[in-house]
Amino acid sequence: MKKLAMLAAACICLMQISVTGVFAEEKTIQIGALYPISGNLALMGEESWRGAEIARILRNRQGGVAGKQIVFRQGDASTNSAARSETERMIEQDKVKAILGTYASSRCMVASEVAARKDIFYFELGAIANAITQRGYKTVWRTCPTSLDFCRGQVNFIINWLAPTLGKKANEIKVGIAHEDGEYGTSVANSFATLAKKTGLQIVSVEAYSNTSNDLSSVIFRLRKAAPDIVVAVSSSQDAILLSRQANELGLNIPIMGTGGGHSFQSFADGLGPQANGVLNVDFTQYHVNTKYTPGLEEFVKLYQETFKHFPRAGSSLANFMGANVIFNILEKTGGSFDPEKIRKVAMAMDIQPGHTATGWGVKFDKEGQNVRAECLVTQWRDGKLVTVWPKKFAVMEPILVK
Amino acid sequence: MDFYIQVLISGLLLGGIYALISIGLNLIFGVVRILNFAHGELVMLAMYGTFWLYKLYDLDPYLSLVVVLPAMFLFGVVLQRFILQPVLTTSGVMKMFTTVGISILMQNLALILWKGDFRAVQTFYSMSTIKFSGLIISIPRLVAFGAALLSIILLYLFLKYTYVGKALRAIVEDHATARLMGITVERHYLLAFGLGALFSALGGTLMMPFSSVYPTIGGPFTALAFVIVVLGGLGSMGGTFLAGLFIGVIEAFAGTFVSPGLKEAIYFVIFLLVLMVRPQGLFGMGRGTEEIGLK
Amino acid sequence: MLNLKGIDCFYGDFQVLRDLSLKVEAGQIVALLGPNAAGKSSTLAAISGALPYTKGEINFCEKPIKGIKPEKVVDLGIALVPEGRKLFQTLTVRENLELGAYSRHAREKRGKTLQQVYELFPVLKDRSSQTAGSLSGGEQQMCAIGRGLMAQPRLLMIDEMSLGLSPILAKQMFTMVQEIAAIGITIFLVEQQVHHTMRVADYTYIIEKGHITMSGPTKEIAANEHVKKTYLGM
Amino acid sequence: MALLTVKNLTKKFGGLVAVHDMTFDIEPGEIVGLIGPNGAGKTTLFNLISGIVHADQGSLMLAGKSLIGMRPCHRSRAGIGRTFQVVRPFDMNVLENVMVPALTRTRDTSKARKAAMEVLEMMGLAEFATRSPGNLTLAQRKRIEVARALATQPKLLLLDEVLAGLNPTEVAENLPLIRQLRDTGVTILFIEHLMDAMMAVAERVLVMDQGALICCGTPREVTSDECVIKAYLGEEDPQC
Amino acid sequence: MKKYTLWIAGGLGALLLLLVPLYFKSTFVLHIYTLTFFYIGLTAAWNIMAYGGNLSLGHASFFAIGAYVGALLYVKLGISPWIGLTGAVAASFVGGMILSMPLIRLRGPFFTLATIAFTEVLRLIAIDWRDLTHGSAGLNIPFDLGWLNLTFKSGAPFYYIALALAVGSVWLSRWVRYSALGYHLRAAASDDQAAEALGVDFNLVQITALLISATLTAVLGLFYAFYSYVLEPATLFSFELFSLQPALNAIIGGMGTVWGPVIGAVFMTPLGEFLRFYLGTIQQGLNYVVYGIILIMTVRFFPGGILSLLTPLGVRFKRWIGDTGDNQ
Repeated sequence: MKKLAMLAAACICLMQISVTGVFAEEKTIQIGALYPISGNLALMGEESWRGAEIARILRNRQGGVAGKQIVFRQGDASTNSAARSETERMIEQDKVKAILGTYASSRCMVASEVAARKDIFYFELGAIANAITQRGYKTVWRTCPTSLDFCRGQVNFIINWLAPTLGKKANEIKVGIAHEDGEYGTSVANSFATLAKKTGLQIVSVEAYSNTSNDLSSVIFRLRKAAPDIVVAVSSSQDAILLSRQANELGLNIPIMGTGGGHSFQSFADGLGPQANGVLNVDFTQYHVNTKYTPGLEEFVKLYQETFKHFPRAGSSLANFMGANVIFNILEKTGGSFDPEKIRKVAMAMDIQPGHTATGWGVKFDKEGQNVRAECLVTQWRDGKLVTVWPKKFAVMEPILVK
Repeated sequence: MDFYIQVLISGLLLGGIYALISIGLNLIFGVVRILNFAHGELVMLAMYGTFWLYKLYDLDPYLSLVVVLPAMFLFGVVLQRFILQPVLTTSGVMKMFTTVGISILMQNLALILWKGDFRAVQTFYSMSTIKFSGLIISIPRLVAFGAALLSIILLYLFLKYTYVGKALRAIVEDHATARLMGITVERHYLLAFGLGALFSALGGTLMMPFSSVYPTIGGPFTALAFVIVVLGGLGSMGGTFLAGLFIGVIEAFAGTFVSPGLKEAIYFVIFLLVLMVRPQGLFGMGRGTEEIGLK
Repeated sequence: MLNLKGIDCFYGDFQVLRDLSLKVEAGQIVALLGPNAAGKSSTLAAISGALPYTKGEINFCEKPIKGIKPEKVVDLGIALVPEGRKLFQTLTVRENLELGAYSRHAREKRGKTLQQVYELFPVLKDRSSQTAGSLSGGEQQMCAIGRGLMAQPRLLMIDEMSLGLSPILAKQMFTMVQEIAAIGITIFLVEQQVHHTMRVADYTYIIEKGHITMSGPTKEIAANEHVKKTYLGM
Repeated sequence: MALLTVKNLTKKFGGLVAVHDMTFDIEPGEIVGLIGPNGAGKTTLFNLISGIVHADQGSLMLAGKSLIGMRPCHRSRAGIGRTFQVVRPFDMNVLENVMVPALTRTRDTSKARKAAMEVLEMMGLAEFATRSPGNLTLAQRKRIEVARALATQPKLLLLDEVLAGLNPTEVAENLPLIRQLRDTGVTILFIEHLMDAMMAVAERVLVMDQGALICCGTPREVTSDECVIKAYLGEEDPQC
Repeated sequence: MKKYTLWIAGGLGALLLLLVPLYFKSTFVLHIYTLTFFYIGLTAAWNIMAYGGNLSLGHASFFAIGAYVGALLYVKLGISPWIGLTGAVAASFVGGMILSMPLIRLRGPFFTLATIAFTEVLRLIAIDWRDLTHGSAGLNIPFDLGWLNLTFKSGAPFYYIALALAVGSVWLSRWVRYSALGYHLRAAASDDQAAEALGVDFNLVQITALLISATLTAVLGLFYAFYSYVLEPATLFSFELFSLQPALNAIIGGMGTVWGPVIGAVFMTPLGEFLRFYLGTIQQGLNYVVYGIILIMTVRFFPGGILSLLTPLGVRFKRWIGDTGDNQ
């Protein structure tokens, strides 16, 4: 018993340490920025954060929001449990009234749940799981496309370009899916299957694999047996390279179409070299795109390079840049107020046609808070560059078929 | 039939690399009696070494062995001398937790230094293959397999015929008596740890032409190496090689004919079964294993 | 040659050696006899550096050897054939012998020494490529002694050589010991086996409860009734 | 009926026959000594009886019940208590050390504590109950070893060199204990090297050499036996 | 008189803990407390096996079993988690029985390896069995408020639940330690052969400890699932969070003692949050670097954990309050 007493005292002391937060200053607008910046999602989490950070820097240079400078309170959602703690901390200690993030869907699910239960705004700029905005929360908004949008982009491309190129009808096209068995891969693969059913594409094989696996030959063998016309790959990181390399090693001569993630990384092309040529990919808007439809992109890239000393590593930063700008615009219109009613009104009234943001996406929120004008573009690796090839208005090159 | 042979070949090639990585773990385990949880991180470090030499100095991965191997040997020696030597007299579990600490440390230092990016090298032979009668064999994988076989033979010869090798075997068996012979046991521990690191480095470097590296790549290798070392028998180099091939082939067949997502589960199940039924390993002798926890 | 003066030695708080003093003169076979747990092996451990002692000093060839590590004591020319032989079971006989010559001065001449050992124990030459674990008890003991000789010691200490050997084999082993002594190697035998030991030893110490209770040229000791009493309580 | 019946018991370790074809009986209430030179197989015999190693051949019966195939813990519960030659106290205080075996007889810790205290008092260790065994003398630790074995309430107590390493006064103090134990109804088989101690308490002595039983009888008979003398002094070609 | 001081101090401490939710309106503070209580429970449960000298690095498996069974029963069949508890206990019991098979033959590091492999197998199955677990996409606990559903708007109810679980686990762990089982476990840990010879059924006590530890962990897992609303294999089977962390807490606090795990969890949980907040945002990964260093240093410089450093203090404290140091 006496030890319990001692412990209680020690306990309280320790907690006070972790609790001493900094309180919000009145002259700034405090927003929580929650991304996984350590752990195994660190790479893309950080890349996503950079996009939002650039938006913040840019906006502050232009005078901030409603005359106030924007300050990010950063949180590290390295694990789901951490996502929860950090959300609680940002809300309680940093007194943020809105949070943006998160890149990874499972982190977002946890964090937005915490925020929603406290009526704190949660703006998702990069996670794509369909479920995020389908839980009936009034304060959860998403600016980026969903996994369904990803698959829509793919299916449209397959039906409208691939099928004619191969001289087949849409219902004759056979698709093989190889996806990492994490939450990202699984959710995209599920969406694809749903969409394929609607459009009559045949799915001949669905292969899930662990993204920490160091050998994917078995995936290749199974795909080889199924002999599809195109392989839709959902890879999170290095597995994208591994898949392409082993496809090549083991003679799988079928075009591969990635789904963001690993297929969008510059490292993908650097690692594969000429072999990367012709690999298709569907993702958020990338950098080699028709800039007429993406005003602000060049400015973003310039500032990114100034700040981080190299070219953006993936389109995620751009998507987060676009999303953060949308939020700033909303807050500008509410006059810096986080009043739920005001925000909701402003957001619902927002109506931006495609081609007027840095990603080319329009902005129009549906009742669930999802931006229905967010869309995914098809890109292709060409000489080490990820160029946009579909839809036509965004395209800077014609797609080619490389087996 | 060709298909099965192709799967078999791919499994064997994979198994060769697995064996190469595991042999280092087995050596460290046999001689120093430490279950090294930071083993995969040694592989990771060597892979980064190879990558940076390629990136900064345009050094071919195979040529970079000249730098990476001695460096990793030295790294292993330093690790043993300054971090593990002081806890050598504590229980096996405590030693194990020290290596867990090393593993956490190395992984996150790598993250700090080199970020989370996955990095790969691109060589002219990365994608080259040999084709005959419908079978395809990747050349860099074949090279890695050959190197694995060669280095295991060399290690065997080293242990069998050199004086130092014999001393190492004597220590594996009974370090107290080895000391009576005048064998400087601690110094041989350094050697064994250095060699263990060297073999994992060899595995890591030879993988670079067809694999990429990132800070958390080591974890699965550690798990894999433990499975292989236990299957092959502690202290048995030949057993480790066979077990490596065995796991490679199991992985290839299970992945192809059961499910790619479950292939790891299958070898972990085999591992558990072996631990239950024949903890001394499928192929090995398992000498002195009571000391560290086998009945 | 070897001189122990007033050694006190503890295992934890238990005193294993009490004020123990003994001398081994060069060229002799000296025996240390005593019942179980009298402190015989501890004496050897103290000499070979494996067991620290709190009091007293040990000199070898007039030089103190306190605090020298076991692996370095071998270099000085003191070899120990441990109780229970402790061969490296999975190594071959030849490898076992070679490892005996690990210390620097012995390593260079190990080819020659190996021939000498083979001459002494021809059976080891026949068995040279077998693993030590496959040898019979007597052969193992020969191998262990051979391994000790490989270190080119000036002093060879043998712990419980006759343990687990049949009387006939034990007798042969003691004869071997005499042959080894004849080459000029000083021998320090630690034994329970009174009869054979006394047959070969030049000088005998009796140890009881960590203390030397009697010493003298073997002939004198042999005649003493106390010896019988020590062993059989008669 | 004999308490312990050993028949043709044999155990080999690799090529070494540690115990060879041993046959003997122990009657209830006896104090039997077991002697033999180093490496004769005495401790292996104890390990065989207590189940730490399993016999290759032969039978072992405790009060008519076969022990073959039983694990050490079950043999202990059947009534075999033993001490180890090298004291092996658990990493806990003296009382707790003795409570461990007492708790195999009852699940109730307060009863076990009481039982353990009784044993400690009998062994003269009561005052050290809360001390750590590491801080006690060897003689005291040897007594803990005996106390622990006693706390299992054994029918047959196997004592492995409980007097070795003690100084003469300590030996003299511990000797009467053995008789005292027997008087509480425990049968005792003990290994001892101190001959005078053995002579003083043993009623019957078994002599082992090279794994075999070479002689059996009263202390006086045994010490005058030619074979025994030869086994000990190593004279040539014993004829037995 | 001195006994009174003791009771008053203890009572005051307990009261303080009970009043925390009233004093701190911040759910973040409550969250840290709640998390700490969960880890006290987990570490105490883990520690029950450590009494017997067996160190598991696979408790995430039992944690996840409890979480999944409870959540699946609730989400798929609408069974209240309070009833689901029995299911969680039963499932983890079966899991414990399976893991006990290698336990009988393995000791030390090899047993630890087996626990890791066991967890990996379960994790991969949970990922692959999409019909049941929804794979990596995970399950959501719907937001239906109510005690029966274990879903609350404020942080206070879970604070009290976690506090009760922590107290319960520590009480159970203390009870085990001073029961016949505890004595036998400690004996087996210190010398299995001697313990067997003294009638301790080594296998039985180790398996019993494993089962107690496993079921307790599963109960904690169930409540954690409802606390964190989202279940997915990557988190629940996480080696770092639920296998390594309890072991780390115990080692740093003082393994194999009743209070070591409590001290370890109380020290490490807020520290982890603190490090992530202050270091993780400065430089990604830096917090784990500090973690690694703490672990290496603990093993090297005070392998007995924090408790061993506090013991001299404790002795003085006992003398001061006149406690004679009996364990009962």
